[in-house]
Amino acid sequence: MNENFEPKIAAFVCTWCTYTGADLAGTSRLKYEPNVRVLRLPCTGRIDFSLVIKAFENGADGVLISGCHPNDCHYNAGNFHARRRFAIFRKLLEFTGIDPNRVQFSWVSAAEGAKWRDVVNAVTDEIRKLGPFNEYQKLIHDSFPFRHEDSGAEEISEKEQVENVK
Amino acid sequence: MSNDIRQIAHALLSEGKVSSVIGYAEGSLKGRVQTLIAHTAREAEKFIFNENCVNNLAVYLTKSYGLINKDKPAAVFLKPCDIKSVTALIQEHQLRREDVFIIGLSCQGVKNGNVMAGKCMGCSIHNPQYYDAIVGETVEEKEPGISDPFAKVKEIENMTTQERWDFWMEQFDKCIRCYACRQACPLCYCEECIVDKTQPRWIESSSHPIGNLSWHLIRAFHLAGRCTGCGECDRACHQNIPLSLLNMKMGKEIFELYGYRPGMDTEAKPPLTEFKMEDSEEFIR
Amino acid sequence: MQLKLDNNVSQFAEEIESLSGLKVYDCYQCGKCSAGCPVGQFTEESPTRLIRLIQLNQKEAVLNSRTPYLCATCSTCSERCPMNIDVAKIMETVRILASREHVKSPVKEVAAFSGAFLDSVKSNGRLFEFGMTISFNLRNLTPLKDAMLGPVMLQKGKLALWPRSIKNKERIKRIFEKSSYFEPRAESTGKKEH
Amino acid sequence: MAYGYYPGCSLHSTAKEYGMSLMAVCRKLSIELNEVEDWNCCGATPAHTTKEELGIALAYSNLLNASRQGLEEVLAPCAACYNRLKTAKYALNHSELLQKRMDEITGGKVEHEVKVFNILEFFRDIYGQDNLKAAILKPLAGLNVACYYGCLLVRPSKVVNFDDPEDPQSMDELIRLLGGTSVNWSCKTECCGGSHAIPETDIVLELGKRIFSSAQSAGAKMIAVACPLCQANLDMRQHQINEKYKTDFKMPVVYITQLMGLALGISPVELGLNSHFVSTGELVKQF
Amino acid sequence: MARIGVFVCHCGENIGRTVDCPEVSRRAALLRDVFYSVDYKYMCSDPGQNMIKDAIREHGLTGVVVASCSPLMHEKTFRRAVTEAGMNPFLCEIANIREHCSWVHEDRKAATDKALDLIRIMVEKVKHNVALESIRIPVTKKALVIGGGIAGIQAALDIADGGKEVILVEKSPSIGGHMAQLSETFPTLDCSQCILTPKMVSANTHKNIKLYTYSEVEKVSGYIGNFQVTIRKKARYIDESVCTGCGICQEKCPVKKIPSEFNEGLGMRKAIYVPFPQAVPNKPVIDREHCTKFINGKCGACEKLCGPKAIRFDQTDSFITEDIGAIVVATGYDLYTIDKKTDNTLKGYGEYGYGKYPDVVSGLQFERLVSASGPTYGELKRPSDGKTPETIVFIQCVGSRDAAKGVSYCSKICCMYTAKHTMLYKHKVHNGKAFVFYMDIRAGGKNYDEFVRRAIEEDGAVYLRGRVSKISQEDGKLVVMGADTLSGAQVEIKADMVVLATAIAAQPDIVPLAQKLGVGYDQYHFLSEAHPKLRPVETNSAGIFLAGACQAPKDIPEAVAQASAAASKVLGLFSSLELEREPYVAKVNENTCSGCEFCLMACPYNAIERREIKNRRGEVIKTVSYVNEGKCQGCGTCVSICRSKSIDLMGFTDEQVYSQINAMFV
Repeated sequence: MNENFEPKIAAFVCTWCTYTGADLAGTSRLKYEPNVRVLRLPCTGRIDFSLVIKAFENGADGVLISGCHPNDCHYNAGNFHARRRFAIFRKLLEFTGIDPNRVQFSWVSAAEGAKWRDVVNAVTDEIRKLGPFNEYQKLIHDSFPFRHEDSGAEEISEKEQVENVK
Repeated sequence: MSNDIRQIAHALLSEGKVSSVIGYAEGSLKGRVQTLIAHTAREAEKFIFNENCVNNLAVYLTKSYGLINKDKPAAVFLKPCDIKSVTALIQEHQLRREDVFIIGLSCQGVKNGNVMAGKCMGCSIHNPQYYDAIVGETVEEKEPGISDPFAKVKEIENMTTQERWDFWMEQFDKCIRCYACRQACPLCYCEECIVDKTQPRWIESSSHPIGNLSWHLIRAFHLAGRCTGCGECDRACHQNIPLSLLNMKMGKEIFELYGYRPGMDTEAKPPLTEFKMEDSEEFIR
Repeated sequence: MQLKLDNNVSQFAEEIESLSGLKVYDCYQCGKCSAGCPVGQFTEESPTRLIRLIQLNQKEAVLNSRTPYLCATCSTCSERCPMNIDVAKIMETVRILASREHVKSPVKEVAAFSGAFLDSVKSNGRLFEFGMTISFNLRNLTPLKDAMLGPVMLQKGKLALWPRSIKNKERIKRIFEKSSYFEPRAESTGKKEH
Repeated sequence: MAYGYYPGCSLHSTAKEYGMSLMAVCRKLSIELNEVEDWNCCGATPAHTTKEELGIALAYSNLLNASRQGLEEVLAPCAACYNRLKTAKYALNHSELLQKRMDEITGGKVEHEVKVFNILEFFRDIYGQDNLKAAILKPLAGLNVACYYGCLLVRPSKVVNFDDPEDPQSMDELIRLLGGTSVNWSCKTECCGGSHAIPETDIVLELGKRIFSSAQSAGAKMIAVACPLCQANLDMRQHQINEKYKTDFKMPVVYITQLMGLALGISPVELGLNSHFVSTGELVKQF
Repeated sequence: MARIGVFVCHCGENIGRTVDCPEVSRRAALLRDVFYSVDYKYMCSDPGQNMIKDAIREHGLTGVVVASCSPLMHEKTFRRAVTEAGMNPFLCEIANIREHCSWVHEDRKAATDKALDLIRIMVEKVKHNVALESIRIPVTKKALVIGGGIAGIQAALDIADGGKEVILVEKSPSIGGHMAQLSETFPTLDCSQCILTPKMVSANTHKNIKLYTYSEVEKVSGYIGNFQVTIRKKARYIDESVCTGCGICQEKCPVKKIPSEFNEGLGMRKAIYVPFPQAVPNKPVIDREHCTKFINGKCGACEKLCGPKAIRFDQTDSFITEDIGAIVVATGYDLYTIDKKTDNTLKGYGEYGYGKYPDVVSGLQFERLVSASGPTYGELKRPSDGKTPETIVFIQCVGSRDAAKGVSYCSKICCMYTAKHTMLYKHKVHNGKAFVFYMDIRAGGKNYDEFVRRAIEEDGAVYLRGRVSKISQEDGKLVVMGADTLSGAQVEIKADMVVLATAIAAQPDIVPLAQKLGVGYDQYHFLSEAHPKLRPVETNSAGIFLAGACQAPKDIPEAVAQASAAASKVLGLFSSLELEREPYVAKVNENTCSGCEFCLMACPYNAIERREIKNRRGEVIKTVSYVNEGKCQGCGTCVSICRSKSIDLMGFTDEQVYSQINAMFV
C-alpha cells in the first residue's frame, strides 16, 4: 500500500437521492477528495453488477454504489432489489479473491450533502489503503498487451483511432 | 427396474399419451450411458436405468431441443435431484407443467466415471417428491454420504484473499470458452446469452484472463438462487474447472441470507426478484 | 420533593431491565396498573409511580418502598398493561434486588412470613402450617395473632401438628443452596411478547 | 383412567376437604390418581419473591419427579401450585440459559413434557363433560353459585393460557352442567389477597368484603372456588369481615369438587362439608 | 460519424475559480468525435445559449455536451435551446463540473482534470444517445371517486364543479358516511346533518356526477389517464327508476327487529328499508338475509302495496364498466372492535364489559343517542332502561395507543369528540356530571384547545389523567375503577353510563381494494401516500389520489381539505389534453427475450406484462415480456435483473452506460 497513490473510483448513483445529495454537498461548498467519477442513473435498481465488473476492467481501483435509504426510493423498491443483488455479489467477489471492500455501498439521501462528503472521503481513504488493484491491472495488461496504461485519451494517435473504432 | 422403465415408456408411447420419452440407454463404451429420445413404442425397449445414469435429462426440456410445446407432453426419466431442474424450468416459465410427464426414479446415488458423483455424496433425497409417475420401489432415505457437502467451499472460504485469487485465476486460466458448461446447464436457456451480445460487448469473447474472469463471475451470478446443483457444468468441462463450487457458494449464501432453496416450488418467487424490508444491509454505509 | 437528575438518569432502569428482561421505558404512565391494583388503597407509591421513580433513577426510594411487599402478585396489572409490561414482575424484581442488597424490608410482617414459610419448606420440603404460623408470629412478635383461628383449625383437622417431611431432603437443601437471586439473561433482554 | 396428581401442601391440611372431595369424586368416577412421588412444596409466593430461581427450581423439581415416574399429565388442584408449575414450564420454554441452570440446581433433566392441568381443565378437557354429565345423580337444582376464579387460575393469561382472564367461563359451565345456576357477577377474577392471608389481614378483609357484597348483590347463595388460598381466606375471614364492616355475610365458600360430589350423590361428610367455618348447613340440607 | 459539441461554462467565477475552463475546452476539443469546443462566462445566458444554437447549425453537430452546473438545474434550459436549433432535446447532455467539481475541490489541477474526465464521460454517452420523443398519454377526463362519505362527496363536488365528469361509488345504500351519523361537530357544535345534507343532495343532482350507491369497485385495469373500472351494482331488489321513495313498503314490512346499522344497533329497522330519513338516494333496499319472501317465499307485502310496482325480487347484481382518467380513494374508516375477539385471542377489552353491560357504549353510539335523528330523537336515554344518566364517564384511548389490546397509534379525533360529548351531555342533562379519563389531551388545531378548555371550565367536565382498569356492575350502577396519576390515587366512580372513545381503524375490507388499485398500505391497512410531506394526497400509483380517513385518522376539516386537494390534483391532470412524460422507459427486445418473467416479478409498478408472439398461422411461438409505457416509471430494475440483457432503459441504455464506463479512466 502506498500513501501517495491516488485511487481511481467509479461511483454509480441514483438521481433522486445520492446525486441530489452530492449536488447539495456542492452548493454547501463542502470539500472532498477528487478521486470519484460519478455516473448518474435513475435508480440503484438500474445498477447491474456487470457495471462493476466493467469498471474494474477499465482500471478502477474501487467502486462506490449509492442510492436512497430504504423506504425512500423514488421508485418504491429499486434500492431494495439492489441491496439483495449486491449483498450476494459481494460474496461472489470475496469468494473469487477480490477484496469486497473495493465495492462500497451507501445510502445517501438528497439532504445528506455532508454524508456524501464523508462517504467519498472514507471510501477514497479505504481504497487508498488497499492500494492499486494490481491483480486486475495485470489481467488487463495480459489481455490487452497493446492498450497503453495511460494514453491521455486526447491526442490519440491515428493507429489507436483505428484500434478503438473497430 | 429397467423392466418397469421400458414398460411405462412403452405404455405411454403406444397409448399415445406422450409425444416422446427422454431416457437413458446403454452407451457405446462400457459403463457409459447415452440419452435416448424415443418417439415410438419400439424404441422404448432400449431404455435402462443404472448407477451410470449420472446425467440430468432435464436439459432436453429446454426450448432449444424442440421436444416440448407439442400437442402432447414429453415424458422424461428423472432422478429426484433432476426433478428440481424441471421445477425450476416451470417456475421460470420455460416449461408448462402440462407439457412434461415426469417419470420419477428412486435413486441410491450414481457414479461419475467409476466413483460416486459428488452431488450424490451430499444428497439427502433419494425418492422423487414431484412426479406424474414413479418407477422402482422407494429406497430408504439416508443421511448424506459426507458430513458437510460444503466442505470444499469452506476450504476456499478459509483461504486468504490472495490465495483465493490465485486459486481461481489458475482455474479460469484453463478455460477455453467452449461454453460446454452453458450447454449442459438446464437453466442456461437464454435465447441469446449475454456473452454473445455485441452491442455492447459485456464480456470479452476471446479466452484471455479478463474475458474468462468476467464470464465465470457473470455465469455464477446468473445462476445465483437458481442453480439446483446437478453438477452437469462440472462434468461438461473438459478443462476440469470446479465450476459448481461457485454455484454452491452462491446457493449457500442465498440460503443463509434469504432462506431460499431453488427447485423446490414452482410457485416460489426467485430470491433476486423480491426483497424483504428487513433484509440484511450490514455492508451498507 | 426534588429530584436531582444527571446523565446517569437511566442507570437504575437499565439495571432493572437487565435483571428482569422487561422494558421499563415502555411505560408511558397511563396508570391502568394503579387503577386496578387490589392493594392500591394500602400503598403510598402506586405501581405507576414506582415505575416512574425507576425511570428517574430513584433507586433508594424504590428499594425502600412498601409497594412491592404489599403486592399480592395477582398480576391484574400485567394482564391489563397496554404496553405489555409485566408490572408484577417488576415488583418481584425490586423485592429480590432489595433482599440481594440487604435492604431491610419496610413491611416486616411480609418479610417475616416469607422467612417462616421458606424455613418450613427448607427443613421439611413441604409447608407445615402450624409450625409456620407459630414461627411467623414469633418472628413477627405477635404471638397471639390469629390465635383464635388455631384451635378451630386443629379441631377441624386443618392444621397438622407434626411436619410431614419428604424423603429426599438433600434435593431441597441443594435447591436452596444453589438458587441465585435472578435467573440468567442473555444480553438482548426485554423481548416483548404480543 | 390414571393420571398424575400433585396435591401440594394445602390439600393435606388447610384444604383437606378439597383433597377429600376430590378423592371421593375420583373414586365415584373411577379416575385413578397417582400422587407424584416425594413431591415438595411449589414454593408459592414467598419463594419467587425472594429468589427468582428458587421459585422456578422448587416447582421444577416436582416436574422432574413426575417425569421420572413416567407421568405425562399431572393434575394440580391447588390454583397456586398450578400457577407455579405453569410458570416454571413457561419460563423454561423461553430460556435455554434458565434450563441449564435448573439442570445444575436440581441435578436432573425432565425427559419428556409433563402437562399440568388445573381442576377445571381436568374435568372439562381430560375427563370430558359428557362423561361427567352421565354420572350426575342429584342435579344442583335451584343452587345460585358465584363462581370465583381468583387470580392464579387465569393470570397471567400468557402463562396459564387457560380461560378469558376478564370473564372466564369454564367453572360457570361446570356449575350449569351440574344443574346449578351460575350468577353473572363482576368479581370473578378479583384478587382476595390470598398471599397476604396471614401477614396483612387488613388487606384481605377489605378485598374479601368487596367480593362478598358483589356476590350477594348478584343473588348468589354461595361461592365456589378452586383454590385453597381463596377458600381459606374467604371462609376463615368471613366473620372478621362481618365484625369489621358490620356486615352479615353468611356465604359458604365451597370447593368446586364438593359441589361435584353432591351432584354425584356423595354424602356431604365424605366431601368434608362439615369442616367449614361458615356453615354449609343450608346447602347440605337439600342433599 | 458523430459530431459532438462541447460547451464549457465558467458560471462566472463559480467554476472558473477552481477549474481552468479555457484549458478544459482546449483539451476537450482533442477528444475523439468532438468537432467543436468553446468556453464562455455564462452558458445559460442568452448569448451563451445562442453560441450553442449557432454551433449546432454551423457545424451540423449530432450531439451536445454542456459542462456547467447540475443537470437538475439547467438540463431543461439547454435542451430547450438545442430544440430551437432543430436538434432533438435528448441529444443534449450535461457534465456537472460545478456541484460535483469546482465547488467541492480546491486543487486547481485535480479539479481541471476531473472536469475533463466528466466531460469525456458525457461525450461518450451522448455519442450513443438517440433521438427520443416524450411519451404522450391521452387522458380520459372522467374521475372515479370511491366512497361517499364527506371526503368522497367533497372531492366529487369539486371535480364536478370544475366541469369534469365524476363517477361516485358508495358501497352502502346511501351516501353520507359516518358524518351523517354525528349529532353535532367540533369545534363549533353545528349540527352535522344541517351542513352535510345539502352536499349530499347536490352530489346526487349535480349534472356532472353519476352516483352509484350500494355498489362496489369490482375490477381496475389500465393506468393514469386510462383506467378501466368495473363497478358491481348490488341488487336492491328495487327498480330505482320507478320507485318514488314514498316509504309505504318500509311502513308495511312486517320484519321489524333488525338492528339498524345507521343507529349502531341502538335502533331497529325493517327488512326493506331506507337507512335514514335524509338518505340519498331516498330509495329503499331489501335485506335478503331477513326478508321473509327470500327466506320462505311467503309475504311479499311490499310488492303488493307498492303503487308504482317498483319491487323486483328477481333483480340480480349488475356490472358497469367505465373509462376513467383518475381515481380518488375516499373509503374512510371503521371503528376498532372493543369486545373480545371470537377467535379467543385473549384480546379485546373484556374488563370494560362492552357488549355485556348495555350502558357501556361506543362514541359513535353516543352520537346516535344524542342525535335528533337518533333512536331516542335526541333525548339522552341509556340503552338498558331508558333512564337519563346523571353520572357519565367517558374513557379515551380505548384501543388507541394500546400495543397489547389495540393499535399503537393515536386515533387523533377522540380527544376532541370526547370534549364535544361532555358538552352535548351537559347541554342535555343540566344537573349531570361528566368525567373523562384521558392520557394526554391532543387538541392541536384552530380553536381546538379553546374548545376543550370550554368543556372543562364552562361545562364542568372533570378530567382525570389515567386509564380505567375495569368496569363492573353493582346494583344497577357501573362501577368504574380508574386512576388519576396526577394525584397518584385510585378513582372509583359509580356511573349510570360509560362511553368508550374507541380507536379509529382502517376499513376491514380495504386490502383487496388497495391491491386492485395497486396502492400501498401500512401495517394497520391505512393507505400509503406517495410522500409523507410533499405528496400527501398522491399515491405511488400515478393517477390515484387519497382523501380522508382511508389514509390515517382525520377529523372533518382535514378530510374535506384533503378531498379538495385531491380534486385539484385531478383537475390539474385533466387540464391537459395529453400527459407528457420523459421517454425514460424500458423496452424489451422480443427477439432475445426468453420469457423467464423475472422482470415481471421485480417491477415495482406492475408495468411489465406478458405478450404472446404468434406466427402467421396465429399459433403462439413464445411468450415474452412487454413494457406498458403508461405504467413504466423508468427505474431500470428490470434491466439489471434481465440475464440476457433483453431489456434496455431509454436514456440510460446499456450502450450509453457501457461507453461511459469505458471513458471513465484513461
